[in-house]
Amino acid sequence: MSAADQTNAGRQATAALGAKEAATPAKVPAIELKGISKAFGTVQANKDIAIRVMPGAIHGIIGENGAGKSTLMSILYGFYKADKGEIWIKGKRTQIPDSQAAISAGIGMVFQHFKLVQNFTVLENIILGAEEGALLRPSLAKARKELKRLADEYELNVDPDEKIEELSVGHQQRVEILKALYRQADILILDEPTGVLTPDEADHLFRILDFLRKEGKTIILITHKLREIMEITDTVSVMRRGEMTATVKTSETSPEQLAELMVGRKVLLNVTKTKANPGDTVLEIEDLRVRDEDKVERLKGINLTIRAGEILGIAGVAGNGQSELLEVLGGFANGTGTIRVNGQDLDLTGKHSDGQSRRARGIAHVPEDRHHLGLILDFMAWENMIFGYHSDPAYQKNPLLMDNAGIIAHTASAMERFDVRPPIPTLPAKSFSGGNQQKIVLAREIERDPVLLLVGQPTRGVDIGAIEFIHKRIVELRDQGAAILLVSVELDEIFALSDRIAVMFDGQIMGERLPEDTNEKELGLMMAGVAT
Amino acid sequence: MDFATIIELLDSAVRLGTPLLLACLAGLFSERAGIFDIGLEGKMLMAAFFSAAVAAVTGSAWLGLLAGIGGAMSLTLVHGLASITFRGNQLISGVAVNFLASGFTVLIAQSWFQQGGRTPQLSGNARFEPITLPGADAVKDVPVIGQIYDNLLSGHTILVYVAFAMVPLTWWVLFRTRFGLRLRAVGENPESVDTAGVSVIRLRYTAVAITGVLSGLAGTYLATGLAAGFVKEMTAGRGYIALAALIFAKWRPVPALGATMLFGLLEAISNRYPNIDLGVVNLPIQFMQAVPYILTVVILAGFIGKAIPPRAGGQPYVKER
Amino acid sequence: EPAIIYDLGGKFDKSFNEAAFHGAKRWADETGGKYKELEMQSEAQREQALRKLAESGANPIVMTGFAFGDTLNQVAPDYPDTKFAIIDMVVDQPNVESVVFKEEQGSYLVGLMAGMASKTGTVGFVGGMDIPLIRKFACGYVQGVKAANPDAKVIQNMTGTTPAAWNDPVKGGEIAKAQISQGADVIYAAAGGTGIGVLQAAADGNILSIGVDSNQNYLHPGKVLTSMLKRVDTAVYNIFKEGTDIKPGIKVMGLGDDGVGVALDDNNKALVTPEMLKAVDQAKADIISGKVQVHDYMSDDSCPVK
Amino acid sequence: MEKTPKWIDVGLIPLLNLLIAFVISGIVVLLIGENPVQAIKVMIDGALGSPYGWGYTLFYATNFIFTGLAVAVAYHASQFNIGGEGQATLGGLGVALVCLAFPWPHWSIALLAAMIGGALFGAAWAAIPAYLQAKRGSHIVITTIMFNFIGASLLNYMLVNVLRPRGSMDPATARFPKSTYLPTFHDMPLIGQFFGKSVPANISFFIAVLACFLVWGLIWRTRLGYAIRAFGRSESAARYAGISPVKIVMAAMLISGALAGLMAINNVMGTGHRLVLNSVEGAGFIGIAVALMGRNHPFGVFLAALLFGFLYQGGGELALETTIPRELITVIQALVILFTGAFDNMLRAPIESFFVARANAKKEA
Ligand SMILES: Nc1ncnc2c1ncn2[C@@H]1O[C@H](COP(=O)(O)OP(=O)(O)OP(=O)(O)O)[C@@H](O)[C@H]1O
Ligand SMILES: Nc1ncnc2c1ncn2[C@@H]1O[C@H](COP(=O)(O)OP(=O)(O)OP(=O)(O)O)[C@@H](O)[C@H]1O
Ligand SMILES: [Mg+2]
Ligand SMILES: [Mg+2]
Repeated sequence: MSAADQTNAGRQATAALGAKEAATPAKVPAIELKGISKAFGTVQANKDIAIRVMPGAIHGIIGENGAGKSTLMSILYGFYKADKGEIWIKGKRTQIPDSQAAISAGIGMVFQHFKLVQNFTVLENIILGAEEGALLRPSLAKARKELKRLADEYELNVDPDEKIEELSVGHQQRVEILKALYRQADILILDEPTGVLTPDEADHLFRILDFLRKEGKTIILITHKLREIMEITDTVSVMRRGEMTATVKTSETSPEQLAELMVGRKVLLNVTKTKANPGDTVLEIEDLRVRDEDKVERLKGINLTIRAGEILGIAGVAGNGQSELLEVLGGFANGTGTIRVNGQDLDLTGKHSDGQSRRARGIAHVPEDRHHLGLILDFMAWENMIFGYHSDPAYQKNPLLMDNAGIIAHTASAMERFDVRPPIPTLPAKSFSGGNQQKIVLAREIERDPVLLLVGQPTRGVDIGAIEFIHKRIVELRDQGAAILLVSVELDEIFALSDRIAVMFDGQIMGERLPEDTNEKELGLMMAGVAT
Repeated sequence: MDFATIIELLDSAVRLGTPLLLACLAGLFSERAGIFDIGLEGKMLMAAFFSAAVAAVTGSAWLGLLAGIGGAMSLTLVHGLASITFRGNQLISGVAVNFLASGFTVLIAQSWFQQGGRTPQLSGNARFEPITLPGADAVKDVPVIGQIYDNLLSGHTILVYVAFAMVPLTWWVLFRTRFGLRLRAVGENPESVDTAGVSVIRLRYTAVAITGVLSGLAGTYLATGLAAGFVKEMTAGRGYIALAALIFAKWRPVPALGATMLFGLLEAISNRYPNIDLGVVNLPIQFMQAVPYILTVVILAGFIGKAIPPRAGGQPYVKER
Repeated sequence: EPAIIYDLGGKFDKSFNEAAFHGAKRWADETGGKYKELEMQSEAQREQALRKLAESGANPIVMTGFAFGDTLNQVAPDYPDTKFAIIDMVVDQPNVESVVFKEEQGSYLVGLMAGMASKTGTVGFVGGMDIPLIRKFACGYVQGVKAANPDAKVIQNMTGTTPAAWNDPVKGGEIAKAQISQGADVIYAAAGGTGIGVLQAAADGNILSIGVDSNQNYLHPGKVLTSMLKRVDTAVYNIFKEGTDIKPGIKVMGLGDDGVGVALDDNNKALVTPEMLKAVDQAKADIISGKVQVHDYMSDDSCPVK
Repeated sequence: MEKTPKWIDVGLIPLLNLLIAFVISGIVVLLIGENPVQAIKVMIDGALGSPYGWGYTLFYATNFIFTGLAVAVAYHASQFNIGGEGQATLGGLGVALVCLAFPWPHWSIALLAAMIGGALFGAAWAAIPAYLQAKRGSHIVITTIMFNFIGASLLNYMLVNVLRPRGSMDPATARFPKSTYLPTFHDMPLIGQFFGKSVPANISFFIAVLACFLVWGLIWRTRLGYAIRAFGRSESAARYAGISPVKIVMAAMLISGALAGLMAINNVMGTGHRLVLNSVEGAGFIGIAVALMGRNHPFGVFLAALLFGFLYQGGGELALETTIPRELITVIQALVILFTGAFDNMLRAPIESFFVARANAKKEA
């Protein structure tokens, strides 16, 4: 009896169970976790977590970045090993030392970062680890048939012979779901599945989830988006800093309550700012186009202007060209078209299209990803404080040597001003928490009085106190007359900060709105590419 | 150049290309599984020594073969421990393996045989003798075909035929079996294998074990087939040429055959014609010797089709930072 | 305490260096004396090795191989109280004895035998590193072959251009195989350790081979026609025996003083016909008497025959 | 985040790894039927027991400082330069060409010119792999390996066909003019009286020490060093900052190649006084071990180079005084690379988790 057969039997058993139990109120939880703890080095990712998930339900898990959601699910799926705790599946204490055990127990997982082999076909990815025998041919034939059935049943169409690298992100996700279904999973975990999807694709996904729920499958859905939680889940658990703060019925809660549970206090998303007082045009972008390494066009003719003393917010689902826009402006991607700053053209290719030249033109950049772009985690705070500006004459002792002592002193005072804790310039960047790391980047970029500030996801993974602080500094800079381009996937943040909002979809600007004249619904449609 | 000379050159190319082919396929299994292996040279050398030593003592080439595989395997274990279990730097481990073999073989050879790091000469059953294919004598005088059959195809040691058989076998295992699918997957994205419920560690150890067997065959052929005994540093860079061939073949088995035979032919030509006068230029022997390396650099530079290694190659599989 | 340094081929190359080792060993066995010995690992170590021995008080110090020439020329003046001897090279220093051999004479004799033993009329020569010294072997050999059979063809190959050419049996074997396929049925290997591969390939290919420096007939009994003896062993033995009394200057060893010769023993008894023996003895006498002049390649860097 | 104390990272762990390497080497010596205690005694005596021994130990150490620095500089830019061997080989060619080109009036002038020659040739040999890595993404480890072999062939050709004096049988250049001979320790004031005439350690040693200081300054005190380190730690962040990957890879590799090439002033110009085949004798590879041991810090490189200088000289004595072949040092060298490099996590992981556990416990308390 193969592993697949076993789970098949298991599936039928639980399906029957689920059907019977639907009538009786005293159900055995599909999943019960008790006292799960997990540390990565000194980071306590999960602390004594308990959770129960009922069969045939969609159970949501929310929490800020780094709250420990993915870690918890990876433990359930046998990808990580818990330091402590018990896992009970369908009322039975179950050891899950590896993913094989999880699969046997009927668990399937779609990871936040897909686990697909890029240069394999869909079919090969599906059968990997679930082959029928030592030879591939029968497995492939069987999988092809099964795939067709699943595709028809769940509207999950993908070409079985296409290579993964040729597929869109949405289709790759379908492959991941198919993988789980092919393995007869009756407990399906989805880790932030909609982060990479357009609202349309997300709707499709939810239809499928609904369908699976009706079939009696259990679904765990991790998301940041309260709207989705309210829309589809039956119950919801909230995590904060590695702990499970609450589990509630969705029908008995509200987004406000969830938000409060998530961050630990009342959320204040309104920034107090005066009306903008725009001056001369600072940034003009005309017909900007960018191709990536695979020659795919990622920006398809962008036109934008920003004036001094104005914040332009770019809304959009991640992956629609916002990153490329920041990269071209920041000088680390090549493009074609025209970009003018204060009337002067920027080079879009060649050796004057780098970060150094941009900084020389008064363009500062708080990048989207502070770990990979904005900071060198192994460098000390003072070394990070001059990152990108290290050739500035102010930091040189003489033509040969840098003025390290001077830089350390400068860093210490900047850390005070930006309330970086602890204010120790010789600590490596990786020893600071996310919010404090972001403040270091911000201090470096803002204190240079830029003509144009590029900001990407300024408060991603940052706690609420720091968010307020960061927002305040951005508005202050605007009031001093800088032009600011803000990219954020958080619509709340876009509404709170922007003086004008542009929506990006598929490498194009779908349209511009004033925040006071629009609402989330309209922007959502534009972000999906269905409205302009 | 007459036909007989061409046959003779090709024959020599087969002999000289065989250790490269075996080592190249050895490297293929390891690197396809995501473990870079610049230690092929060392594994071959170790196998060459142990096969020759045991064959010399026991008088049996087959026992020598076992010992050769064992010798290569011991270094494979070191490399596997370093790159799989301890998640160390695979390149550094490869360098260490090469030095280890280079020193260890001489040290042990001197201690066992007191012949300045050689083994005694092998003769008789202690060597793999050439095999005459059936009917080779009969067709010997048939023009062209007969000559090819008798001179080129027949008359090699068993290990040569094994090496050639390994090419389709490797292809089949890699692309037609479950093991091959998983092996390729673990070299591209180990997480995909792990989350599919398959042990990354076991797969990778299996892959490097196959590398051990094949590089063991390579070294054994060198010492007991091509030569008749071990002398120090007798691999003379062949492990690196095999590595070059692997890149040249873009990690695929059938092109690996082509690449290694090409490099074998280059060696055969430079043995026979130290200086090649092309009229315009006179290619010195040193140039001929450098050609495999130069070709590899050209391939690496991507001027003739780009060589893209397995995506997870060289990186230890680390789940938790 | 005398000392000896072997060249890169190593003490056990079954050939040149091994001959030197046998000389030293014979001296030790006979006198019960002790000596120091050193094997070179790389070109760059020569000077250290030499100085090391000189510093340690060894005297005399023998080195095998022309490659020591330049280094010795530098080092010898620094140790005026130490006596040095070098084989195969002339070093003009007041405390150095240089021993050279008339290899062309011995090679002539084995060439003569090869010419007579060959049935195909084609014989081969595999040299080690391509240097005048080895060409001297080749030239003597060709002269001998032609003396036996003026129509004979001699295929000549050198193994390489660096000292690695002395120690590459695989390559030696491949070259021999190529010569066999070209019709050679006797191959003379003057290539140090590389020659082992040549002799092996010849034995595998069922043809005859000729060894060099040491008596290599025993390597493949019945398959090695003979060996061109170059009495490095005698040279070393003599130097060790004379000790610090060795005479600086050049010492030439040829047929006349048994410095070179051909090896005859049980292993090749069946191969050497009485006619061959006669011809060899005759040629030997003629060379010693001066009736036959064997051309020395190194005298004018050219060979009159091909 | 708590971290393991620095002395553990750069002191204790490397020392423990070294200890393991030596213990295993001792076992190997036992296995071949020799006495390890005797062996280590011979090595210490031969390498450190006399000015003669020191003269050789420091001579070898000089080579290893240069190649160790070469590996370290490249490493800071996250480039694994395994081509030190080839670069040093070509450096030798550069030095030889300079020395032979001109009847230099004084060694000091010749030395300056030879340093330029060696550095230029070494850098040139690193330039192509560096360019291919930077521009075309060709894996630098493989290209530098290939360039080691190509370099060996090139030198072989030059020595056999071009530079060999007429009538000479050696594949070697002619003797350099006497005026290019560098002062050895014997020729120097103050220390000269301790060292014999035959000691090869020469003024290059002091240049190597100077190079340590310069590399330290370069890496931790200059803009270029800052950019190299930034690039080495995070390529993506370096691009964000406008640090050109091409420029950094080229700069780091050229400096690395130049350092490897500079080694030739010691082994070619300082002693030998002519260029022979394989004058590098594996020093390029030992540079890897030296940089690993020295944690890529010039001071660490200096100490590790001394250690390997000791091993080299001691190993040579071993071959002379005992029946243990010189290859023992190759084994020791391999084990050092293995344990300080590839097996580093073997000790580091448990030791670090011990400190993490302690830190967590402290936090709880
Ligand atoms: N493999 C790992 N090694 C070390 N630390 C990790 C690892 N994975 C997660 N962490 C840390 O554990 C904590 C929880 O991370 P986790 O990915 O579970 O958060 P999350 O709630 O899924 O966040 P997000 O919403 O950003 O996905 C974070 O501090 C993170 O840095
Ligand atoms: N992947 C990681 N590797 C190493 N250390 C990490 C990692 N992720 C987080 N840390 C460290 O763990 C600690 C907690 O990190 P985390 O990002 O969860 O902070 P936080 O409490 O959420 O703070 P903030 O709200 O400012 O983001 C910090 O010291 C951080 O530097
Ligand atoms: Mg997550
Ligand atoms: Mg955080």
